[in-house]
Amino acid sequence: MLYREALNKALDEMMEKDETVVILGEDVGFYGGNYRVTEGLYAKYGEKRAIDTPIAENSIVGNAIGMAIGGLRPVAEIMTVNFILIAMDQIVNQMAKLRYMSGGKVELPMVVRTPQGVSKQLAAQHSQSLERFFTSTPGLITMVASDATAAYYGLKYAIELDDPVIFLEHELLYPMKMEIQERKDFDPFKADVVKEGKDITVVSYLKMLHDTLQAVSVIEKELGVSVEVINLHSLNPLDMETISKSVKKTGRFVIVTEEPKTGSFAGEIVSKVTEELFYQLDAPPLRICGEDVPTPYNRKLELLSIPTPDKIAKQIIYWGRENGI
Amino acid sequence: MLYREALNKALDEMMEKDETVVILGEDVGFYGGNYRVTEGLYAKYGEKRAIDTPIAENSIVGNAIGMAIGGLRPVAEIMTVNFILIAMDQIVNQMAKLRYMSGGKVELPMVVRTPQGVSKQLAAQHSQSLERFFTSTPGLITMVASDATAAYYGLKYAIELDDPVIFLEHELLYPMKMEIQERKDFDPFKADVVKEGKDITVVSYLKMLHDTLQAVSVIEKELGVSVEVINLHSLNPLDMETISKSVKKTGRFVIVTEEPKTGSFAGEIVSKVTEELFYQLDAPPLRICGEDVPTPYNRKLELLSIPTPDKIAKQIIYWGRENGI
Amino acid sequence: MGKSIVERAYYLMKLGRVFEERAKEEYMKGNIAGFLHLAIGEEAVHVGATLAFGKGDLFVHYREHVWALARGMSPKTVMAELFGKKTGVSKGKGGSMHLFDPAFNFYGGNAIVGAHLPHAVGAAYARKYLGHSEGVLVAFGDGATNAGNYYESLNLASLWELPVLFLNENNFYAIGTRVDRASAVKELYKKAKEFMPAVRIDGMNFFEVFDAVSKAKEYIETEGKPYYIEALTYRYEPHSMSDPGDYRSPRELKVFHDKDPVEFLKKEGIKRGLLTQEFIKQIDERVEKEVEEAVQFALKSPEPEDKELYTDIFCEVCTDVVP
Amino acid sequence: MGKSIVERAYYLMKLGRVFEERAKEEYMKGNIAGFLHLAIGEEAVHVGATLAFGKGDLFVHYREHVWALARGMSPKTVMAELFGKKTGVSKGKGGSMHLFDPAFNFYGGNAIVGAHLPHAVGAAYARKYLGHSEGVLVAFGDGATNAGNYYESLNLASLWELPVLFLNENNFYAIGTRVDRASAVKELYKKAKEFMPAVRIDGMNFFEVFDAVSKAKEYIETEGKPYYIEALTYRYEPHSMSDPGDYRSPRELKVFHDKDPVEFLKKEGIKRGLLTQEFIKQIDERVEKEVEEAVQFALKSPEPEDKELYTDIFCEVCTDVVP
Ligand SMILES: Cc1ncc(C[n+]2csc(CCOP(=O)(O)OP(=O)(O)O)c2C)c(N)n1
Ligand SMILES: Cc1ncc(C[n+]2csc(CCOP(=O)(O)OP(=O)(O)O)c2C)c(N)n1
Ligand SMILES: [Mg+2]
Ligand SMILES: [Mg+2]
Repeated sequence: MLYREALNKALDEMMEKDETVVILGEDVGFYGGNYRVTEGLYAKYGEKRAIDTPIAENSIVGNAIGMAIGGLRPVAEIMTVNFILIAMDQIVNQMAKLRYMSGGKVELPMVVRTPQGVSKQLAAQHSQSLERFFTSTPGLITMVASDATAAYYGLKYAIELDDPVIFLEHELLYPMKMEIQERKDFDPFKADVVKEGKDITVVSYLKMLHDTLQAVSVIEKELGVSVEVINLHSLNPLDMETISKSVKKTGRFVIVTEEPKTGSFAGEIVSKVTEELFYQLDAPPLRICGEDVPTPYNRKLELLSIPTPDKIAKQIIYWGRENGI
Repeated sequence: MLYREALNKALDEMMEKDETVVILGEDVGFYGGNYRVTEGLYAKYGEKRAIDTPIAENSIVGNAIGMAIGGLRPVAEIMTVNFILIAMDQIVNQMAKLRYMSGGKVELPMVVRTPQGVSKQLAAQHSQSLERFFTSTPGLITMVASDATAAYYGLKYAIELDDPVIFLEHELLYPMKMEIQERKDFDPFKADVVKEGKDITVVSYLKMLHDTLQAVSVIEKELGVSVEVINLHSLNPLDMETISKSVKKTGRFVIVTEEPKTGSFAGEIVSKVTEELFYQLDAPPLRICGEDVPTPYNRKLELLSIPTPDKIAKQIIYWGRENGI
Repeated sequence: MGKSIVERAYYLMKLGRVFEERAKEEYMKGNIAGFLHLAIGEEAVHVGATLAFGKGDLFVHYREHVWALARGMSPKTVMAELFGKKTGVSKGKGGSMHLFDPAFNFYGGNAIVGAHLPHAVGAAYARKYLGHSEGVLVAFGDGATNAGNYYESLNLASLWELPVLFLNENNFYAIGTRVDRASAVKELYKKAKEFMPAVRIDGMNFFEVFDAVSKAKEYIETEGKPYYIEALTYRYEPHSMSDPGDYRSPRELKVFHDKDPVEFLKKEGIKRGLLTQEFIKQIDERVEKEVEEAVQFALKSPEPEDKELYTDIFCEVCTDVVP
Repeated sequence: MGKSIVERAYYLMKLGRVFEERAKEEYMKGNIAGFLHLAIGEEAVHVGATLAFGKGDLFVHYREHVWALARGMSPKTVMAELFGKKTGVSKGKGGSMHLFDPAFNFYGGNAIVGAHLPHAVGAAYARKYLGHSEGVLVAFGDGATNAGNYYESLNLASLWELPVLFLNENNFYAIGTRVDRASAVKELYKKAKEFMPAVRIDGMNFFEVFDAVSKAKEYIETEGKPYYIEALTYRYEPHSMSDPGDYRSPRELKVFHDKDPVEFLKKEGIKRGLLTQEFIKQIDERVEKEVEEAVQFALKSPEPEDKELYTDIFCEVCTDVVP
C-alpha cells in the first residue's frame, strides 16, 4: 500500500465508525484530494461529510473550530502547509486557546491535516516545513506521520482525541510504498527506536527519517560506531523519556529536520537535551537542518538547501571526527 | 522622555527627511496610535502619509509590500503582535521571499512595527510574544527595541534599510521614562554589553532585559559572582560574536525571554551557544522563559506565567547552586 | 408583542446598564483590569436580539457582558469573571473579553475582531447536520465588516445554506475610526445583500430589534439559509477603559443620548401599556440589589489556585503526557 | 481598432500558445519541473488586457507566461526561468510560478492564491502618491474571489480611490472545483459592484477584452478610482501538469474549444481586414522559430552557481552581517 492510502484508510474507518467525523478542505470531496488522500470518501459518505470548501484557509480552520463546538469531529485538510499561514490566527489565537480562556468549557476535538516539506522544484512559496510554528504554540498537539503505521494509527488517534491536533504529513511520502504494521497499542506520544545503537543518538521524523536511515550504514562504517535512530510521532508533547534514555547510553545527540536551521524545532530539541543531559553529553549536539534560505526553484540549489542522505552522512562523519568519536 | 516618544521621534525625523516614508495601520493617523506612538504625525504630514486602515492586518502588510514595490518606504503598524497572526502569509510567504524568488529583482524597503508581550491582564488572545515566528523565517530581519536608544536609532536604521524588517516593541515599555543616549554609530546588528561581569553571561531583550537587570544584584550577592548582561537589538541576524566572546569568558550562559519556553527563540540561542561553545561551557545553558500556557487573565496566574525579576533571580541562583557556581 | 417579553426586556436592559456602570466603577477601584469594553447604549440590540432569538448558539465579541446576562447567565459568575475569580464563568482565566458557557449556548467573547464569524458558520453547519432546529446568531461590529473573515463567512453561510443570523452592530466606530473612514460602502448591509436578505434597523429601539430578529430567526430556521441585520446603535462610553474617546463630538453624543435605549423602552412601554411605573421601580431596585450581590460575590470569591495555570490546556489524555 | 494592434495581438497570442505547448513538451522531457500552469485558451485575456493597458504595473498569479510575453519579456529569459537557469528572469530561483521584472513593471507570478491583490493596491497607492499617471492591473482567478484578500482589496481600492483594474479571469474552475461550488454569488462581477463599476465580458474574444480594458484604463486613470472586469475564459489544459483534469466534460471542453481565442482572432481579423493569411503565415513561422530559439537558449544556459543559494536574500548591508 502507499503511505497516502494508509491515511485514507484511517479516515475511512473513522468516518465509517462515527458519523460525527467529517472532512473538509479544498478539493477534498468531489476531486478526491490534491494528493488523493481523501479519494473515494465523497462517493462513500456524500458531500455533507466530505466537504469541499472555497480557497479560504482561514475559514477552513475557523469553520472546523465551529464544527467542533457544534458537536462534530472535523478533520480539516489544508492542501499544503504553505497555505496554513493564512489560517494562523485561527490556529494560534483560537484553536490553541479556546479551551484555556473558557476555563475548560470549550473543547475542540478536531484535526488539521496538512502535508509539508520540500517536494520537487515547487519554489519558495510551496516548499516549506513549518512545524516550529505549531510546536511552539501552547495548546496544540503536533503529530507527524513518518510512515504508514504512524499515518494510519496516528491519524485515527488524533481524530479520537478531544484536543486540537496539527497532523503533519510530507508531500514526498504520499506515493511511497509501505505497509501498516499491526500496532494495536500504538501511542503517538511514545517515540519509536527504529534502529538500536550505542554510540550516537539520531532523532528524526517525516521524510528526513528515511534519509537518515539511508545514511546510517555509511556513518557506521566510516566512524566505526553504531547509531541509534529514533522516530518521533509527536513533536509536542515530546517523548523526552525515550530520547533521554538513548542519549544517556550514547552520550551523543543529532537531530535531522528539513526546516531551516535558525529557529527550527530542531533547536528546541537540542535545548531540551542540553538542559537535561548536559553532563551526559560527550560531544556538542548536532543539528542537521535546511539552510536559512527561501527554497530555490533550480533543482541543484534546491538540493543544496535541504539535508540529503549524503549530506547527513557527511555532516555526522565530520562532526564525529571533530569530536573524537 | 518616554520610550514611545523615542519611537515617535524616529518616525517624525524620517518622515521629515524623506517624503517616501509613510506610516499605515489601524488608528495610526487621526487617532494618533493606540499607544500614541504615531501621535502628531497625521497633523504634521497629512492623511496621505499617516494612513488609517480598516481592521485588516493581512492587507496592511500586503499593502505595505505593494507600496515598497511602488517606490515608497512604508512603516506599517500592527496594533499588537496578536493580530499579526492574520498577516502571516504576507509576512512569511511574501515579505520574506519576494526578493529571493525574483532573483533579487524585487526589493522591499519596509518595516512592520508591532508591540508584543504580556501587558496587564489582557488574557490569552492579547498577551503574546511571537519573535520565534519571525526569527525562524529566512528573509526577514527581526529587530527589538529594548530601550529608548534602540527605539530611536534602531527604528531609523530599520526604515533606511532596503530589507523588510519586523520591528518589535513591548507594550509595557511605552510609558517608561528613558533617555536617548547619543549613539551616532548605533548598529543594531551589534549587541550591547550593558553590564560587564565575568562569571555568568545573561542575554535578554525587551521588557525581560529590564527585569533581568533588576535581578542582577540579588544574583551577584547570593552566588557571589559577577554577571554580564547583553542587550540584543537584533534577533536575526544575531550577534553571536558578542555572545561568544562573553561566554568564552564566563563559561555560563543564561537567556531570559518572555515567550513560552517550548519552541522559543531562546531555544535557538541555546542551540547556537551549545553548538559553537560546547567545550567552553561549565554548566548547562539555562533558559528562563514564559510557561507553556496561553496567558491567563487572573493577575496572580498571569504573573506565574512569565518571568519576573524575582523569578529570574531565583532560577539563576538555583541553577547556579545546582551547577556548582 | 407580549407584556411579559417587554417586562423581561426592561429587566435585562436595566440589569445590563447597571451591571456595566458598576463594572466601570470596579475597574476604577482596581478590582477589574485588562480591557473592559462597555456596551452602555447598545442594550436594545443585545437584549432584543437575545430574547427574540430563543436558544440557538450565540457567538459575540469582547463587548459581551449584556449578551451574557440577557442569555440568562448569572450576574454573579459574570462579575466574578471580570474580577478574575475562580467562580467566574471562565474560572477567571478569560476575563471580560472571554465569557463562555456551553450550558447557555454562549460561545464568547472573542477578542480578535471578526475571528468568531467562521466559528458561527461551522457551528451552524454542525447543528444543521445533526438535525437541530435552532439557528446560530453571530454579532460583530462595523469594524469587522472590512476584513476577510467577514466576507468568507457570508459566502460560506450562503453557499452551504446555513441558518446563521449575521447581526452587525454598527455603532459607527472601530476604536477611533469612524465607519465611513474604513468602509467604502457606507451602508454596511449592502455589503451582504448579494449573499442573503439584508436589512438595516434602528438598534436603539427594542421593539424594532425584537421584531427584526424574530423575523430573521423565522427565516433562517424555516428556510435553512442565512440572514443579515445591520443595527444602528451607539456606545456611550469610549471603546474601552483605556480610550480617551475624544474623537466624537458632543453633538453626536447628544443625538444618541436622546435615543437612550433604556429610556426609550421605558417611555414606549408605558405608552403602549406594557410597562408600569410601579414595575419599573421594582425592577430598578431589584437590579441594584442583584448587581450589588454580584459584586459582593465576586469580591468574596477566591482566586484560582496556582495549579490552575496548567489546567484546561488539554483534555486528560494529553495533560497526562505533557511534562 | 488599428491594424497594428491586431497584428501585434496575433503575434503575441500565437507566441503564447506555441511557447506553452512547447513548455509542456519540455516538461515531459524533464527539462522543466515543479508546477507548470498553462494558460492555453486564455490568451485573449492575457494579451488583450496587456496591450490595452499600456505600461502600468501588472500583478498576476502563477499562470503567467503569456502575461509576461505579452508585456514584452523575452521568450528566451522566460523559458530559461522555466528551465531553472541562471539566465532566467528570476535567475532560476523562481521558476514558472515566479516571473518578475520591474524593468517591465511586471511583479509576479505569485503562487499564493489572492495574495498579490493587496500588493496591487499598495503599489497603486504608491504610484498615485508619487504622481505617476499609470494605473495598476491585477489579474486573479475565479477561485481567488472567495477569500479575504480579495474582499479587503476591493474595499481599500475603493476607499482610497486608487487606480486599480481588477481583472477576474473566470475560467470556471479552481483546480477541480467549479466556480458555482465555491461562490454563493454565481455571477462573480456582482461581488464587486457595490465597490466599483463592474462588468462581465467574453474573455475568448480579443476585441471585447481589448475594448473593455481600454475603457477601464481610461476610467481608472482619469477618475483615479478602481474598476472591475470579469472575463469569462477557459483553460484547455488541466490545472497544472499534475492534475488529471477529468472533472470537466468533453461537451464543455468542446464548447470552449469552438471558441478558441487564437482561431477566433484569426478569423475575425481576416474578416475585418486587419489580418491577412500571408501575415499569419509569417507570424506562425516566426513564432516557431522564436520558441525554438528560446528552448535552445534555455538548454544552453548555465545552471546558477552554488553560491546563488545564499544571494538575493538580503540587501548588501544585511548580507554582510548574516553569518
Ligand atoms: C484582528 C484584530 N485587529 C485589531 C484589534 C484591536 N481592536 C480591538 S476592538 C477594535 C475595534 C473594533 O470595532 P468594531 O468591530 O466596530 O466593534 P466595536 O468595538 O465598535 O463593538 C480593534 C481595532 C483586534 N482585537 N483584532
Ligand atoms: C492560498 C492558497 N490556497 C491554495 C492554493 C492551491 N491552489 C493553487 S491554484 C488553486 C486554484 C486557483 O483557482 P483560480 O483562482 O480560479 O485560478 P486558476 O488556477 O483557475 O487560474 C489552488 C487551490 C494556493 N496556491 N494558495
Ligand atoms: Mg464599532
Ligand atoms: Mg479558475
